[in-house]
Amino acid sequence: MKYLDLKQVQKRLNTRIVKNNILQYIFLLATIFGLIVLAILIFRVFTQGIGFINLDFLTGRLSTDANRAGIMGAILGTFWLMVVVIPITLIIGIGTALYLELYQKNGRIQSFIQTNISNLAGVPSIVYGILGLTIFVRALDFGNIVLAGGLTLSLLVLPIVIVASQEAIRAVPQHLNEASYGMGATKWQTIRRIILPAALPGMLTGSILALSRAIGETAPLTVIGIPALIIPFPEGIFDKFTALPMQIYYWTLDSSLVDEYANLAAATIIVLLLLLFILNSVAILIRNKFQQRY
Amino acid sequence: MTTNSESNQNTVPVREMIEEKKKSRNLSSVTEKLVPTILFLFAMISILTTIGIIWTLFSETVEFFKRVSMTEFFTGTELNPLSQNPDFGILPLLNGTIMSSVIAMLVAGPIGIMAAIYLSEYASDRVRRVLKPMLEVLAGVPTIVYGFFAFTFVTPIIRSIWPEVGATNILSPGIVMGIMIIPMIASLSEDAMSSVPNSIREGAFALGATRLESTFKVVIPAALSGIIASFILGISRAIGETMIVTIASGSSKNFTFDLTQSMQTMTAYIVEVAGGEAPAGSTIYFSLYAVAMTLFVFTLIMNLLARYVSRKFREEY
Amino acid sequence: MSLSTVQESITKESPKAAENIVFDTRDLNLWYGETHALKNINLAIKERDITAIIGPSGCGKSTYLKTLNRMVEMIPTVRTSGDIKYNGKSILNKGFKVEDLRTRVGMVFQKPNPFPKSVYENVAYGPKIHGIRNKKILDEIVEKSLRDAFIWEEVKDRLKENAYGLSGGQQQRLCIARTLAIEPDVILMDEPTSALDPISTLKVEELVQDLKQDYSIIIVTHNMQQAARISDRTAFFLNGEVVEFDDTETLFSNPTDQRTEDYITGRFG
Amino acid sequence: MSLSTVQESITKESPKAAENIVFDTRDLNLWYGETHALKNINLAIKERDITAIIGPSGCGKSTYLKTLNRMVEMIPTVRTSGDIKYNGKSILNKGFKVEDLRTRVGMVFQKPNPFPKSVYENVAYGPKIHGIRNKKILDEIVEKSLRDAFIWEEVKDRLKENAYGLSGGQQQRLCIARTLAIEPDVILMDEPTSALDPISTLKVEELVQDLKQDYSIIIVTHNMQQAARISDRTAFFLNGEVVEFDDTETLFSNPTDQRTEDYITGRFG
Amino acid sequence: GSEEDTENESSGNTSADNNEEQESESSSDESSEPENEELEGSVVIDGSGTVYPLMSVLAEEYMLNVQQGVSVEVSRSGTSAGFEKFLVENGTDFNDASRLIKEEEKAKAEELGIDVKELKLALDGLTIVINPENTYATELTEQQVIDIFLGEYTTWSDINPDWPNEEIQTYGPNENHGTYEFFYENILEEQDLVESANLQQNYSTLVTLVAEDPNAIGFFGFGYYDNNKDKVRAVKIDFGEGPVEPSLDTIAEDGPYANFTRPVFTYLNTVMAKEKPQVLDYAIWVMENVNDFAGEAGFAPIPEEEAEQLANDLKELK
Ligand SMILES: Nc1ncnc2c1ncn2[C@@H]1O[C@H](COP(=O)(O)OP(=O)(O)OP(=O)(O)O)[C@@H](O)[C@H]1O
Ligand SMILES: Nc1ncnc2c1ncn2[C@@H]1O[C@H](COP(=O)(O)OP(=O)(O)OP(=O)(O)O)[C@@H](O)[C@H]1O
Ligand SMILES: [Mg+2]
Ligand SMILES: [Mg+2]
Repeated sequence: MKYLDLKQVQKRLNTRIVKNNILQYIFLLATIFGLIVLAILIFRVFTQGIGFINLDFLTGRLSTDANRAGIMGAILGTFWLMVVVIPITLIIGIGTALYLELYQKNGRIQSFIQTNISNLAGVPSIVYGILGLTIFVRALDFGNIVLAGGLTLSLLVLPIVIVASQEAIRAVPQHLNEASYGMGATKWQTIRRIILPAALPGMLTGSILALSRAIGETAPLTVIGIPALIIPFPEGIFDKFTALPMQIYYWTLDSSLVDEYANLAAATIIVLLLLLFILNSVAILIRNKFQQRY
Repeated sequence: MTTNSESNQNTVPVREMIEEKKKSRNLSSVTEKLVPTILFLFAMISILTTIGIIWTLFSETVEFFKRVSMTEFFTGTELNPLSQNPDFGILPLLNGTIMSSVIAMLVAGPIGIMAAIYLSEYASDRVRRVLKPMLEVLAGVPTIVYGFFAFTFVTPIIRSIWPEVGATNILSPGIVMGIMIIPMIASLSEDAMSSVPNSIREGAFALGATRLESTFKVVIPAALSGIIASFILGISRAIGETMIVTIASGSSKNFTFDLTQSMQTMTAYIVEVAGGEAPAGSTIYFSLYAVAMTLFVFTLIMNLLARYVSRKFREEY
Repeated sequence: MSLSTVQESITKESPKAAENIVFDTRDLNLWYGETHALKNINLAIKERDITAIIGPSGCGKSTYLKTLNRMVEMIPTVRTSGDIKYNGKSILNKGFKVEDLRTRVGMVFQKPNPFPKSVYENVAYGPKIHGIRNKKILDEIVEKSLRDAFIWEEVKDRLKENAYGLSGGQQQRLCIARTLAIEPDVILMDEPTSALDPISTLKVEELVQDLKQDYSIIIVTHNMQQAARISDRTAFFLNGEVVEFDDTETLFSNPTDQRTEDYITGRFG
Repeated sequence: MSLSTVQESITKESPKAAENIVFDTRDLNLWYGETHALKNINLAIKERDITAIIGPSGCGKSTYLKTLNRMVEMIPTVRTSGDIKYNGKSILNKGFKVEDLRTRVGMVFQKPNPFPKSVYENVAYGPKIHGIRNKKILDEIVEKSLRDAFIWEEVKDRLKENAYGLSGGQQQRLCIARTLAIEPDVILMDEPTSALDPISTLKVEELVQDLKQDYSIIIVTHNMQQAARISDRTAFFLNGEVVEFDDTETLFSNPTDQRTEDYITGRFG
Repeated sequence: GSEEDTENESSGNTSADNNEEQESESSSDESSEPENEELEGSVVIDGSGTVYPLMSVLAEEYMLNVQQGVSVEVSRSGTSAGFEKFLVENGTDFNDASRLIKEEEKAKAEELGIDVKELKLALDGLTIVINPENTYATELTEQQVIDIFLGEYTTWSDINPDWPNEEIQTYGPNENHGTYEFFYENILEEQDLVESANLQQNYSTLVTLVAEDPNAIGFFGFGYYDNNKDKVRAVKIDFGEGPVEPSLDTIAEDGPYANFTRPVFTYLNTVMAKEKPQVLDYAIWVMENVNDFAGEAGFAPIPEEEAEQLANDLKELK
């Protein structure tokens, strides 16, 4: 009994293959679309700002005079923010993911925390700004120092890190865990030696996206209140500060007062993008080195 | 440790060594008990965050509703917080938020998923390793940059094609927001699709399936929960996006479905009020919290809905 | 892959390179990056025969099988040289439609790999992509295929359940059913019974012998008894080479190569 | 799991419930959610014996084996009743340390499941987690275990390579080596040779018989010849029940139950 | 060019050796020379975004050339938000304001025991701007401006039949800005703006909108016009004595543009000033020098005597 008519199949096959080939190019175009926009954006920013990047600009202090202004203070501010954000989000994020995926057996509690996290991931950054202002700046009386900003940004990106880490843990095949438990390994040993190494690349992907976001985030910092003019460099996480995106924000806003500020903003964007690029490259190198299909 | 002669099978008395070590393994049993507790505390931080947000927003929102009735707030189509006879209807803001998010997702959804398909199913390893990080750069561009990009580049282009579009409008920031969200959807969907085991793809190819067929009929269904999760994050990002809309859509509080018009989103309203001259204790100051609370509840409801959907489609392999 | 770019297509009516030869392999070499996994393979596989491939672990049996439907291309580091003709057409051509080849040449894998879908959808997948939409016909195909794979009785009440709930053996038989559903010309089987119990194994063996009437079957197996029981011809692989290829009876009773004899008598390794 | 909460621990010196009985299973029942997978199992497995478990696909062999080292608990829907005593101690107690149990009771799985680590690290994993850090001792253990699993020659030059580069058969023998590295009392094997070629299979069978001197071995197999060849006692499972459990010779030559006879003569199913 | 160069050099030199030279340059030397003390610590300023350009220039000059050890931080949360941070325990030292302190705010200060000193800094002229393509409406009377923004005219030809029959589009900063408040309260005398008025939060947006719309007419502070003369055109206003163009000269306290002119302030927490010498020193320095910097930031200076008086008041706090 033949159900498949070979001639029909043959005929259809050509359309199927053509469809596949055409869509392949559409998919490629879709991928490239984003890159084209990015190229235009970067081109505009570069042509506007590249002429203003020089050593004085990079290492100089902030100034209201466009000819003198430098962004070392903002670079250091961003640096100290990351010193707070990176360890906190990685430790708490991966910890929470491990707890939810591997320790919490009670489905109700698990699903409660999970719902809570995915909801937090959707809470707009400006709301975190209000939270940070109320809790860190005012209630704990930190003032608008790096620590307050860093903690606020940490809370903001934590859900992203948690969700990505969970996905990565889930992608580790169950039979690897079985093999480890079968050797008499304890839960923590299995996590540390099998699950974490296998899941780390996926965790890094999520963390990269999260940190990129934290570095470029403006809205919560505006709510926390970053001085528009602060000249001394921050020397630690307890100092007041400005950060690169804040500087871009202020300069773009004030470009209607001083035209050159728009160029300074463009130059600062270049620096910020470069910073993100370096950070991403390092992390992606790590990720590619370990990525594995089972 | 003494090594026995060749003839003896047990050159290393592993079993004895393990017994030996076990006695000193009380430490590790402490670890085993301590770890869950520590991890539990970590997990509690996200709960505390939510409590913190609700507590912060709620107390001020209550104050607001003492002055403005819920009915007016939720059904009013007029928002003139500073005029002599202020109106506090949130509908214009809700409308602006929904419009911009829908436009953004119409851009980011299809393009993001297509990019994910390309990267996961069609691109060679080499190409993927180059393209994916490049795409991720898009997500790292500060939103303030996108805002001025929308206002000074995209809007003029749109206006040259479609002259009715205003200098400030919801269409342009919506599109740019979509572009910003593409990498988030592409990257996370690609991760979900990549973790579908290769053996399953092989099964499809062995039946004569084209890549397209194996992708749409096997890989995507298998990765659906991850893909939906990426959409949720994308939508949340669109709803919460502040700077782009603030700059490119202006601050008119229009209640309309006309894409060509300026509209204000909830987030932009918060920025406007928070950075403005509203004295603490005034109704408009409290309205900031009421809008923030609405925004919060809005994302809560949407996430619960999306979670329900994603769980329904979850596949095990 | 070093492939010529001539666009070709196979139809059943095309003239055959050699009478009755379905797969003609000439000087095939294959490398995984640096590893030379197949060395100068020359094999002519007859139509409507059951050809068994035996050999020790790692000798390249799976690799050869996967070359026949070009699944081996999925691994990016693979390079080949030489030629394989399917019904007289070179299949290693770049322009050759692999989808067409794979529709004609079905495959059952070593590890069961059902789709994360329902039992029914697993079997209906092939017919569906080939354009069969009619629900009634699909139902018929699914039932027939599952019956042929001797799994119908076990799953007929759980057709809508996810295939991952089945035991290993059940999963493997489902995968066989899935392949049967597209009614290929040739069926490649990579140790299809290694996860099956003897009863199911016997049934599958019976089935394979049944199918021989309409299909050419190439089966990789570790079980020499199985090879002896069911196959017409047997190839013995060693370190990526074909040591001996002959009628099964001759090969097992009267091997010409010393290594073959050593292997089948278990003296080898 | 319905488990009592008495805290217990096993030491080798503890008095045995019955002389020579290493695993004593009493009225064991097991459910996967609604599926009743094991029904009233009663089995007493002797020390330093090779016990084979045979039966058709889906009859619960793997499930039973995984209950013996409580791996079955990994599936959340599992419930059990009844009792299993290992060296006289009830292992289904909640307070019982599963890690201890699993150190004593090693397991080789149906599908090869090496870690995505180097060959060396795969074998050294067990000793390392149990606290052995000395590089020289680890080297010795790794070499010995790989030799015992008859894979040393094939991998000795690629100890640092990822185990996923090995063929299926090589992977499985690596998994056996990994288990041998912690020198357990009992080794559970779930069709350990189903992915191996006959040569390797024979070697593993020899190895199993060798190991019998020091270890108790429980082996699930589809290959009745194998069960007959190597085991001392054989249990025949059917639909989650033990139909017959006897000396291998008796069971194969003179089965008391009709179903057993039908099965081993291939008349059954 | 050369001026900048010298400035750059002096900004690069922060060592103590340079102190004498800088002090002789700085105009505050008379007051601070006798003590010649090196101050340190921080001065925290928040408040109006309108005042920010002026205050930030002053702060930077002070940090660079007067007291290198002092860090003056200037924020711009807005007048009211700034008062919130000002009127608390351990609040900010100064609050910039584009309006006078309100009664409630005064009451709050008293309650907290904060003695607030009002310092008038400069004058801002509200500028009416149109699109550069608009060559007809370059002169308007005060009443016409009011009527346009109240919606009495819908088209340009309603004002003058010779002008095009095109709809007038009105623009301005939104209710959040002190500029709006001034326009609404002092010029429109609390009558509502026309419904169709396009009110923006962001000045860049506002400037662009006016620059792109040929039928636009808008209002904002002189500083924003001053920097965008190539994009928008200022309307000369006739207050009854002929059209007046807004400029740093006309926006004087009693100048011809006075009707559209408002003062901007900063408020000093005198409790802080007494506790922290750097705060008081900065306050005095600001009042002694503010008129030198007002023009640079787009403001007109206040009368010299008034500034001196305020500086002297401050010195008495010592
Ligand atoms: N993806 C791969 N990358 C590199 N080498 C590979 C890959 N797959 C297989 N090999 C190597 O190629 C050789 C042949 O492998 P193949 O899987 O064909 O053996 P096999 O005969 O099927 O073995 P088994 O009976 O164990 O399945 C082996 O040495 C193996 O290590
Ligand atoms: N995780 C699970 N969830 C639900 N049912 C399961 C699960 N695992 C196994 N089963 C069911 O339990 C029964 C026994 O399965 P088990 O894997 O023990 O069989 P087996 O004898 O090992 O079969 P095979 O020889 O095919 O491996 C089967 O009917 C199977 O469908
Ligand atoms: Mg193989
Ligand atoms: Mg099994």
